Amino acid sequence: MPKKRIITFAEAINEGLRFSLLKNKNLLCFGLGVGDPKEVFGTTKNLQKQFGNQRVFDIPTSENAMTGIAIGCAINRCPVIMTHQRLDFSLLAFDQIVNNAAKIFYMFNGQFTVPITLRLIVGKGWGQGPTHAQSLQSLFAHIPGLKVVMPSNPNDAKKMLIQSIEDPNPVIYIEHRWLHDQKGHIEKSFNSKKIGKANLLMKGNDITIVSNSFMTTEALIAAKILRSNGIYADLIDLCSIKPLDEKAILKSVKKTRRLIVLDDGHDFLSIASEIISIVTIKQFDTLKISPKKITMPNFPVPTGYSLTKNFYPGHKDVIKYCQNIFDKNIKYDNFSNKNFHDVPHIRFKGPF
Amino acid sequence: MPKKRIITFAEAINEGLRFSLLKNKNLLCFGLGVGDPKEVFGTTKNLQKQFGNQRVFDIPTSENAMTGIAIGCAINRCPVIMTHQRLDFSLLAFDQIVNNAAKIFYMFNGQFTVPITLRLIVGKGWGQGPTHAQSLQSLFAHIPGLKVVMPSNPNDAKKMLIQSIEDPNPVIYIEHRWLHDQKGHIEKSFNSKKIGKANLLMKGNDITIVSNSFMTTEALIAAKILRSNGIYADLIDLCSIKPLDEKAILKSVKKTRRLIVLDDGHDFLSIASEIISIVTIKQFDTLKISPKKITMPNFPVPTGYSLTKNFYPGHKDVIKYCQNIFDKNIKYDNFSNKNFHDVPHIRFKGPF
Amino acid sequence: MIITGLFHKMKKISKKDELDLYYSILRIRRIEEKIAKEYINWKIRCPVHLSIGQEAIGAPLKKLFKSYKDEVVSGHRAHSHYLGKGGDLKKFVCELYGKKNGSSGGKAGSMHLTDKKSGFILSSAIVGNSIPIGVGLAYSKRIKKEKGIVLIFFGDAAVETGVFFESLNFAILKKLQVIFICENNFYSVYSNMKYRQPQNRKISEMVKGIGIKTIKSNGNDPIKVFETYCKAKDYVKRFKKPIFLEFETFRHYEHCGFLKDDHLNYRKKSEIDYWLKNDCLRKLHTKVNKKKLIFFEKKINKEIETAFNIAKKSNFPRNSENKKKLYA
Amino acid sequence: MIITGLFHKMKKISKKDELDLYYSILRIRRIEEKIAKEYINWKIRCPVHLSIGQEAIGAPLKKLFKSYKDEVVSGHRAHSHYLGKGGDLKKFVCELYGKKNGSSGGKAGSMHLTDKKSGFILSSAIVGNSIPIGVGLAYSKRIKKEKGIVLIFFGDAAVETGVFFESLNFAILKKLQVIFICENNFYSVYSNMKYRQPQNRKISEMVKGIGIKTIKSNGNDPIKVFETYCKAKDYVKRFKKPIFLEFETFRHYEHCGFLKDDHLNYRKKSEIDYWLKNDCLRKLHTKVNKKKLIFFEKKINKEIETAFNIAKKSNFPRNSENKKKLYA
Ligand SMILES: Cc1ncc(C[n+]2csc(CCOP(=O)(O)OP(=O)(O)O)c2C)c(N)n1
Ligand SMILES: Cc1ncc(C[n+]2csc(CCOP(=O)(O)OP(=O)(O)O)c2C)c(N)n1
Ligand SMILES: [Mg+2]
Ligand SMILES: [Mg+2]
Repeated sequence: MPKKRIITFAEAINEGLRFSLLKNKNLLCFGLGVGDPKEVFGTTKNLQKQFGNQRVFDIPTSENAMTGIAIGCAINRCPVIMTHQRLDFSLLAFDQIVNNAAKIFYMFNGQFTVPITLRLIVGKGWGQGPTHAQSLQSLFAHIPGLKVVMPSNPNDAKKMLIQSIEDPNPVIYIEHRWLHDQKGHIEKSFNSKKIGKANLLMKGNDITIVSNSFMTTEALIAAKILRSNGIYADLIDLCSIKPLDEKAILKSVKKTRRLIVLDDGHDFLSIASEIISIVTIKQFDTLKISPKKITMPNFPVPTGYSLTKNFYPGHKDVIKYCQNIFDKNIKYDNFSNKNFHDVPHIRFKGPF
Repeated sequence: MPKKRIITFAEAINEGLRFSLLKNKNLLCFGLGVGDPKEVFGTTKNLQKQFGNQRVFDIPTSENAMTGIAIGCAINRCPVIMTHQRLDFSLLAFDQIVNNAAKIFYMFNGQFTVPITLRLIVGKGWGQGPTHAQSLQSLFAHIPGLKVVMPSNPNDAKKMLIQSIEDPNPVIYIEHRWLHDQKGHIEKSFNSKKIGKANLLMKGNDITIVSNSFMTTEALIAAKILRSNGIYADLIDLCSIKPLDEKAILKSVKKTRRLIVLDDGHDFLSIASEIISIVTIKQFDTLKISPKKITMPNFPVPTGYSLTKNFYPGHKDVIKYCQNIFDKNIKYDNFSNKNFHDVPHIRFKGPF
Repeated sequence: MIITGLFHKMKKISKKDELDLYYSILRIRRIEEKIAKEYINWKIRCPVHLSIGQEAIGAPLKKLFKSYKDEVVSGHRAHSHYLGKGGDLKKFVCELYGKKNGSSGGKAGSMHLTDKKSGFILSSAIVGNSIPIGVGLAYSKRIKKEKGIVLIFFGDAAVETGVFFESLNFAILKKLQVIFICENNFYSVYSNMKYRQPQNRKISEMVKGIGIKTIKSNGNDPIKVFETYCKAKDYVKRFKKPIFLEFETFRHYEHCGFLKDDHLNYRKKSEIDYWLKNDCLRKLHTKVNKKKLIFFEKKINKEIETAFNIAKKSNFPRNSENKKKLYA
Repeated sequence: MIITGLFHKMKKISKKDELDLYYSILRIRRIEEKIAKEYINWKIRCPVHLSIGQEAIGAPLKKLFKSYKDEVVSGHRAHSHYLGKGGDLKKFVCELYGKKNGSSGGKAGSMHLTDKKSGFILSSAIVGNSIPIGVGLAYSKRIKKEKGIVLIFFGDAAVETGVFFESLNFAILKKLQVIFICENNFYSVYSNMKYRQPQNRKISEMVKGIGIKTIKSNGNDPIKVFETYCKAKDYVKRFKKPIFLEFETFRHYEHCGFLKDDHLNYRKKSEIDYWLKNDCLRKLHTKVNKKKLIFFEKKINKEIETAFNIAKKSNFPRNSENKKKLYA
């Protein structure tokens, strides 16, 4: 038996796509850049070559119509996986996403399913700026009929991509650009469970930390620092934000009685707000102290190098809060980022 | 001195528009139906006649471009008030609203202002169904750079419309179709305060009820029933949901230590969730019991008559909750709706 | 007509087909009139956009695009396309009444029709937004090697939507077997084309410039409409390319609702008179003899009465259904 | 050129204007090359879409549309329009470096430029989405009875966006004084037009069908570009209508970034060779004598060095600025 393999998040997506395209001959994969030399940061590598340009193809800059076209294919049982190199571009397709994709199954009383997966890539850093770095999961998650997933590691990226594609409902698959190069173990095979279960990444009795996508990288750093300082956290990686694994969160908070939620959406109406309101409403009594949100400020993301410094929330904010509530001096110097703050790692270069 | 006048909500909007068009010769007013014989449910009555078809006009069915055109006019100091007869149609313009209108002032560091007001009319009842009855204030309120107001009565409708138009920022003005025929007193003149202050409509020490737009009609009914049963509520009508008058809410909850929030957006990521999370985070200790949300279900609005019955939340839900927490039998028969549940009043007829 | 010579010689329409065509038009007309008549009882509680005046365009669908593999999508004014394609009448009427046995169990109403069995896939209440869905259906047919053509119906206002152009571009680019059909009744609600599109706009000519064959025809002349569809079908199958049809026509009733609204004077009297004189049913009496006509009317009437009676008597769905079938 | 005869007799371009034109092109070229050269130091930390190869289209703007009342909007590849219109060089370079004295204090970067004083209103990173803004500017000018024309720049991919058609429709309908300028470099990122638009698409002809005058011209021939603008300006002012220009051209560098990417083979060698041979600067030596050219280069070099030195030395905005100026 081969050992567990280690691959990057981008490679995991590529594997998930290839697996799905092989499995379902009617599955289509399109989007700007899907068939070009850079192949969407390597995620669609060699797919057009292998599956031909009828199933895997580049599209005109027509985000709205192409989403409707995806829906048309999907209701005739050609599932579609469509890619946006930046989440921001999907705003052009909001009519199709909200008025059609999300509603067709319900509205026609179950007579059509809409198996589309929209891959939305969230930009960050290197001057992506106000219109190329939005993390708008809240907009999608508010809409009944959509599912929204946000994987945080290669294994989940592959597993959840396959789940999303096989799910008969429209799924918004949000992938953070800064995860693409992260490496991780990958399971040999997946029992393709349904979307909606969170992962408990670390266990502890002192505090519950909930996060998703790239914020889980930050949460993991924080949780490890805390552990080395004698504070033990339950770290829940949501995986799916809609449906939300309320049970996992409620159960953990019942135990820890403290809650921090990380989300890189704008603070007002963030997933973090929603989770805090759920916990408050459903089990008010389990909370010992007021819960904490760690979210993006209610500002667009600026472009300039200095301006993005300290703009994004991260592990430091978790530590600071814990320092406070546990009244403890926590050392974490060795974990802080010594490189440029606007790239995920030193090899990462702009411009995109 | 003439007495306070009583006019309808639709008339109040009409007055607000006329006032603003008179005041600023560069103000434009456009949208589908603005100049047609029905004049957007009477709200744009006679405006085209009075101000000409260069300033007040019907448009092509091009929601996205027309929003961009409004922005172009606005940055050159021609403010625009644009109307959508259903909020649902504005989804076509999400790119312009989110990527341009909301960001231009920030992105260009204050060099342009974007004084546009988007009037979004929320449909309800008479089979408006999944794509003509959405109340998506959460989508707009999540976006930094937008303001979102939701008046609940004629006086506020006029006052806040004028404020919105005079505000140098993009304002989403959400108006509920069922309010159009409601009558109310109207002040003689307005000191045009800034957007963002809530109204305390009723005063009480027992519970804080927060609501907006048409839900305030329901909240008022509930609060009156409660009062006649010896339960006294602070009733806060938000007026603006972004910016949100946190102070007013926090102050009231400090006093009543109980909180209900009504909102007709879908429950998940509703304004109600946000308010509850704010109160929980900022003054956890002031809450005596877990707060309550009264919101739209996480489902599209169905079309059929029977299906919309008991679909919308309302005053009964407030009563039920209070019955429970105050452990009291509350009589409210005389307030319940004896007519068809899918029209605001007996004179209201379909189809639109 | 803009194109000639491109098509196979067409046979003249047979007498039988002509009778069937008039039957189909008359049937749609009577159903729509019945809706208008019943509406005043306030039991049909959803917006309706009647097709009265425009029936000739929907009427031939079943005859010419018989297979359920020939698929139709449409917009808010879809009754005639639904009925013309052979959509189930009872389910349709029940849907208007919001009943359990409606085509979508009452969840969708007049603006969102469907009857897959007949090949009427769906209609949508948002102007323009079913156009790409039709194009997607056509693309999926290629992938699955399915037979059939997709027909996409929309009004003159849809030509102002960006999604129309985006969809057209893709259909042409990929040479999809789609017939785009614009029912140009010159109005969007109360707004004449001149307020919305450039002066002297000829929709079919404009669209031709985008790179697609177009035919413009009189949408009120049943025979011309029929022949135009024949040509279009032939073209699409032979050249494996999409085609665009513009049918000029006229709506008799108000935009949305069950009344006439000519007292509002948004359309000129001469215009109204012209079109009424050219109603698609004007030649009914010369084309269908009296006996046959009486037979037609009776048959149609019976079908309608049955359908409406069923609809009225049918049960509403339980209101708990409103929280079902959100996710598959 | 598609249209002739419609325009006043044009004077031949004067020698002085021709020199100025070459100066402007050369200046933009050198600035872009400097950005490319400096980029490797990783101090310009934002995406850049260089205009190298396409400068002839931006270069004449200041001369022909001198007033700040003649307004320009553009897209992601806006450097040449910004510089050509007379946008401040120092503010531009500072903006690229994310510095406090950049045109938007570092908040916007290369993809969102502005310099109101010069009439360069704004550019946007979302394909197509500044087009309606330009149309809106033109509409507001009518309302305010302001002078000036609006020029809207975009690439060949923007022609695939719905908002382009919607905007065009409105501009034609309202007879707005707009010059639409499509810089057709045949590629959207790595994707040739043939993957995105119908076979044999002629953009200007397609657009003409929508109801607007169009001129297609060689975007790499400085004199032709100059003359085309003259005609367009004359047309817009005389007929009080919009016009559409298509300039065929070619980008030398990668879509986004500071390198060449011809090793990726997405463009044919013959194609590249053809266009390089027809670079807008190829006649520089025959048009500008050696002495003058040396003078040009020196002057430009000095201006550039100054600007970059200032940019490098300038302060970053405090990072607390990132939470300022959200609302006016
Ligand atoms: C995107 C959008 N904008 C506006 C509306 C409101 N609306 C409903 S029908 C209609 C007119 C459509 O006119 P046309 O396409 O010519 O069809 P007709 O009603 O004439 O058959 C409008 C504007 C809508 N449904 N969707
Ligand atoms: C709506 C949208 N979709 C996709 C992108 C990504 N994108 C940036 S530039 C570009 C290519 C544009 O090509 P073209 O308009 O021909 O301009 P060129 O780069 O050739 O100058 C694309 C697809 C975007 N910025 N906006
Ligand atoms: Mg019409
Ligand atoms: Mg290009």
